[in-house]
Amino acid sequence: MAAPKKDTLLDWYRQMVLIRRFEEKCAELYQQGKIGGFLHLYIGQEATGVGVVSALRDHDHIITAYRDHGIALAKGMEPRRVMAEMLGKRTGTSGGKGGSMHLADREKRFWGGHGIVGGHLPLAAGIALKARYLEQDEVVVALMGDGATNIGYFHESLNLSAVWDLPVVWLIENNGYGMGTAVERASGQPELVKRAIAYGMREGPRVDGMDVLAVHEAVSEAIAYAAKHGPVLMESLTYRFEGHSMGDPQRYRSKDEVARYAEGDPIGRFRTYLDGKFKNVLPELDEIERQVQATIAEAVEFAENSPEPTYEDLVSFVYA
Amino acid sequence: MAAPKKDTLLDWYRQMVLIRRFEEKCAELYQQGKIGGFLHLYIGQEATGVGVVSALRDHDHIITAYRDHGIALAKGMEPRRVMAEMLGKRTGTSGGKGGSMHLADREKRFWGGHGIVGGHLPLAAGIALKARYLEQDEVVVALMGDGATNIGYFHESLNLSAVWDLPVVWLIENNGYGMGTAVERASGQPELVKRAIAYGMREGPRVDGMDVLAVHEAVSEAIAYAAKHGPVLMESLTYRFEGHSMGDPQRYRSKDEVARYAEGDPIGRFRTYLDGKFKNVLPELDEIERQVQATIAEAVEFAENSPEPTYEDLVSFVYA
Amino acid sequence: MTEKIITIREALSSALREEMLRDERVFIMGEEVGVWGGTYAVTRGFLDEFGARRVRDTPISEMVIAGAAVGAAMAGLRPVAEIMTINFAFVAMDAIVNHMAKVRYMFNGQFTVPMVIRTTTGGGKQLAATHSHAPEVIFAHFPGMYVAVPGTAYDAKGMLKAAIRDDNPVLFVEHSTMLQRRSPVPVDDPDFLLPIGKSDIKRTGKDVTIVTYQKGLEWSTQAAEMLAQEGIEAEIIDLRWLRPLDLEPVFESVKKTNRAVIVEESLPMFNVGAEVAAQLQEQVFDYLDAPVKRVSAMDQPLPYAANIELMALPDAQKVVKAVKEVL
Amino acid sequence: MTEKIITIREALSSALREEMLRDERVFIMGEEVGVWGGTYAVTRGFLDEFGARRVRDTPISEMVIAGAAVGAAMAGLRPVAEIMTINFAFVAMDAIVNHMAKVRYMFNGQFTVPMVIRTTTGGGKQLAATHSHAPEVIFAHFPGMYVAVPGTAYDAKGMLKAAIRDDNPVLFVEHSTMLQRRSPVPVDDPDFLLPIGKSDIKRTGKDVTIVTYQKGLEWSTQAAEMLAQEGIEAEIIDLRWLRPLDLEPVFESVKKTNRAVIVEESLPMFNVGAEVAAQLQEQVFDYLDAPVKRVSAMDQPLPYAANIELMALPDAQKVVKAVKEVL
Ligand SMILES: Cc1ncc(C[n+]2csc(CCOP(=O)(O)OP(=O)(O)O)c2C)c(N)n1
Ligand SMILES: Cc1ncc(C[n+]2csc(CCOP(=O)(O)OP(=O)(O)O)c2C)c(N)n1
Ligand SMILES: [Mg+2]
Ligand SMILES: [Mg+2]
Repeated sequence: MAAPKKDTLLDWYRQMVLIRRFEEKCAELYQQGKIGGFLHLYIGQEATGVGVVSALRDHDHIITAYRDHGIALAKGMEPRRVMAEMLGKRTGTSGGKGGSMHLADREKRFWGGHGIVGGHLPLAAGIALKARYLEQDEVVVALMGDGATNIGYFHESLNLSAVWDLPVVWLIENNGYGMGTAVERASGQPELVKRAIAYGMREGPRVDGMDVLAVHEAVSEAIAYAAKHGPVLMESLTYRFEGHSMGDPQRYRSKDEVARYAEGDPIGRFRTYLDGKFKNVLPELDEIERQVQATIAEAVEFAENSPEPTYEDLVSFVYA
Repeated sequence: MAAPKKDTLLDWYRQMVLIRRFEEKCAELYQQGKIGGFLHLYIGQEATGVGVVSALRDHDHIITAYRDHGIALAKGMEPRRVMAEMLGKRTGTSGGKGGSMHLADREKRFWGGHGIVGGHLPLAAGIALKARYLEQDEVVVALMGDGATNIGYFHESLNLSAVWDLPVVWLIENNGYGMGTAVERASGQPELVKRAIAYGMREGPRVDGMDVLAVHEAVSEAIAYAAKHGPVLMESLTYRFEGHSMGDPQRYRSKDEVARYAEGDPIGRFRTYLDGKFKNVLPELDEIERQVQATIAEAVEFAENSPEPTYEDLVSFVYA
Repeated sequence: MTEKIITIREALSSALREEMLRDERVFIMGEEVGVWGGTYAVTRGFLDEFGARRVRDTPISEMVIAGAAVGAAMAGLRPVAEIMTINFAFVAMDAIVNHMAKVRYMFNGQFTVPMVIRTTTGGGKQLAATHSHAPEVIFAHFPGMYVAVPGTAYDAKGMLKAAIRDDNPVLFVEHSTMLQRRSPVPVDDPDFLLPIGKSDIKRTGKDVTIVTYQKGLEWSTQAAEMLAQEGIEAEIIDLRWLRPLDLEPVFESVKKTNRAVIVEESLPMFNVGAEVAAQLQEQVFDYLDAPVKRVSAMDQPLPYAANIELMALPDAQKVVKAVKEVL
Repeated sequence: MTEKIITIREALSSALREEMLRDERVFIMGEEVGVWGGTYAVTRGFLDEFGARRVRDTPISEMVIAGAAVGAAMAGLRPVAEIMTINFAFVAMDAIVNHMAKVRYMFNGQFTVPMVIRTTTGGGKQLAATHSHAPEVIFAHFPGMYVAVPGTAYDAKGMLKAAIRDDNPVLFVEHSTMLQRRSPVPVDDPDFLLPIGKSDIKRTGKDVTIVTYQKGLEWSTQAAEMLAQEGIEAEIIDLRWLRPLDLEPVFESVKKTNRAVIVEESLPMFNVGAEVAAQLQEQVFDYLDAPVKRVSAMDQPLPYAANIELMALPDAQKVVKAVKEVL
């Protein structure tokens, strides 16, 4: 694979920082009671989200679970409208009806944001079926957590994709835990990619999910494969630095463990990589930081000043 | 494994013939409208049923799907009461409430006969959990069809058994089709035992399901393993000679294919084996045939003369 | 318009066929829809006519049958997914009520879900407890989708075609024991459509209103004939859809007859009749001369044995008895 | 008998603990019940106290959580399985309504299924459409099991203990926004049990009967207080169980008040109120001075935004308004 250009790399850096700062702000707003419901942070997993989205070709599709801010922002959804959704405003990306777990952008081929564990996997198969049916060169990347691989939906969806030869990259974001349950306590087969064998499906790599370049490359390859030959199952090994959702007492892991992973912070690592690769890049990166902060400040202001949904919004779009 | 004694072998032969003749009679009674609902014949698969049941130790358990006559009879359920169940009589093994698909005998540790594809697999896990919980040396043998391996229940049940280390032998009776869908058209991985890998579970053999001795031996080993180490997934390669259920037009396979398999009829094969092994055994086998015919005639008479269930039967056992 | 007397099976089959011919995006997926020709032979010949791309056999995987249809519909196709019997729709319950019915609302209209799930319902076939439901009502509880329950060949055809053309998800419920029932159906009109969510007066009468659908229609019609012998004229209203539920004609009818009986195959608690009775007492309270009665199955699972299974189910006699109680 | 004011959470927790101490066969299984201590902290400390054999974390696999509990119960254990929220029970619908509730009947009483599925219900927490159901009614449709819907700490404790000791399967539904509600509960009686299937008069009054449960109890109580200010005395009947459904006290009450309003959090179509209203008009037709009114959520999925989510849900004002309509 040709090494990405500097501009591209800096843009990835920008996306990762955007996700991180955006979510730090969300956590704050949640504490203030301005964001409600469940809030699942992506902090620690940014390299996976940005690596995956950067690997998509124009016509490819992406779908994920409720831990969806990273994908939404990497996909280029406007931070101000995403923030408005977080705050339940009518300017939000789902008009305030979806909230944090249900971000989506039909135009950008980002199919959401879904809260029922595994429930979006059949949808991914269906979207891929559309591409097969119409003989379009499109691939669906379906992200899911490690915990999601134990639900019936996973089995039926992967098997159907194999039998029908659907262009899907099934990508497990393995962050070590489903809520408080470690992978080894939830899955008889802890090396999750091995489950590909159950479907006679290509077993993709277990990529280092804290390395945006590695993720980008591995997913690019998987997409190329899927477009030609059908489904792939791969894994991105990552870690979430925060609790499962806000208010998680985190009794299931030690502070030490979290600290150990924090040393491999994907943003820090990428910064070091860029610093080694490009002369005098740190001021540029700092400038990106500043721009991101401004974007977020603006997003919050926009969201806070946006109107709440109305009764008309409440009752719209139940039916077509 | 010590070779089974002649008496044992002749008893297996008797069971296989009993199942075959019993079902031929059922088909007749179905045509006469005396049996209703769905009737799924086991004809062709007798070596699997008898091989499996003969491998069970006294305290082991067995559970299966709706194609359950073979297991019921091999388990020693009274033919007359099974026949009464087929005819929907109050003397039936489920009082006429269950019918062909829902034979069971709690005392004999045969947990049914279940009609929802895959729905009995969690039950098997739960029964095995009881054994683990009470530290009892009991194994559950859970039979299922090849088609059943594609439903969510399969995935969740096998995975739980692996995570909790439950003493279950998961046994796929692979008869080549789920209704009209050939294994290769339904499963991304046609070598179904390979699915064990998805659960880090012991991959058992693919045994010749038309050979009662081979099935007996393989299941005996699997039970011994499961009792000590936890779950096993294995396959018995077999074939159903009749349609999926009565009235199946069988458009999905050729007469030739059926004829080819019929040459390997498990009863004929076993007869030949016995003939080679024991001098002058054929008259004994013929005598067994006669006894079986008498048993069935008596069973039908009993069933036909049994009373129908009453209103009191209708309303009993909804609650404890 | 020419009409021909055909069976419900033929009506369904021709509706599917016409819509597949009309719109390339319409396709069929489900267990045994292809090679087998459909468990109830509704799609017999379709694989040959339309090929494996548009007539797709699936593994035994109801969750993904329903869920993949949702995805395909969101992406622009118009799937007609088949769940062999409604007993197996419980396995797909989440895909149906939580995804099919919600994905549009939750994302503020970004997605449209033009799909149909066809399934068969009903007891009375000696299939025992797990295979003998008529639980349409629990699906109709949920907004975001429609629930169709046709009871004649005419309705089956016009309603299925309308369901396929509609941009909303429809659970289309066919009664497995009624597929051979015949009635006149227009045959030379490829655009024969019936409106979604309109009930229908199947028989007029002045003495009592019978509200029913599907198998209940059959029992009610037999009952009405028996009652007519005694000079009692029953009006029969066929709901045809449980969602949208169209009770206006029911209210109008009861204003005239002042008495109502609801007949359905479902269980007796929290059923369709409960909703109809509740709305009747709310909307036409002053017109009711007697309490609304409900006829349904007994409150228990169904057994295998034919004689007791029939005891547990409604029939024309039970309808007659209920009518006489309200007179 | 000493009473102490405790929360519903504490009531549930102590009920579970007492029953586990009493009977070795009682154990807990579900997602996050162990190491995490229960998503709603009901089983906090249980893993330490009872060990991993009796407090069993599961994978995210609701089908097998429910189904394995059925098998374990058939085999002689007394599982208390937890499905984190009732929204996830749709995935396990088949295991619940088709296996848990039927396995006894279908095999003519050979098997007994002494188990409880605990789950949490309710909207109003900004969790959006897929996570905001109160669909107990669709489970209560099915015979063969019981459905508990306690609304106070007292009831939660006595009902959960009774459910665990009963030999029938119980779907035990707790309201996730009411876990901090307090009321006096007996504390020194390890055999404090409440009867299965008995509703309870929570407030006496002569002017109108409010029939409700769980969250509706809260709205109704607030409404009753507001109405009392205006001299209107509402009687409140808490159903406590949707199956068995005990309407005798409701009939008695309406004979006195001649007016009824049903209040629930569920969707408005085919809901609990429909059944209650239908039975009321059937059983006490001549006592009703006005149509029975129903208060429920609006007929649509719930949104995330707090302001419009609240619009869609019932509240005390809506109850007051309905009461005034029937007066
Ligand atoms: C069917 C279902 N069961 C349970 C839940 C509750 N739940 C939400 S997230 C979660 C853990 C999922 O873990 P994983 O798939 O590893 O994703 P992660 O949160 O780590 O990104 C659980 C159990 C749910 N939303 N849906
Ligand atoms: C959940 C569910 N889906 C569909 C069916 C209908 N059905 C009954 S048997 C069967 C085929 C099962 O095939 P297999 O598991 O291979 O068993 P076999 O009949 O070959 O013994 C199907 C699809 C069902 N009973 N349950
Ligand atoms: Mg995870
Ligand atoms: Mg098979």
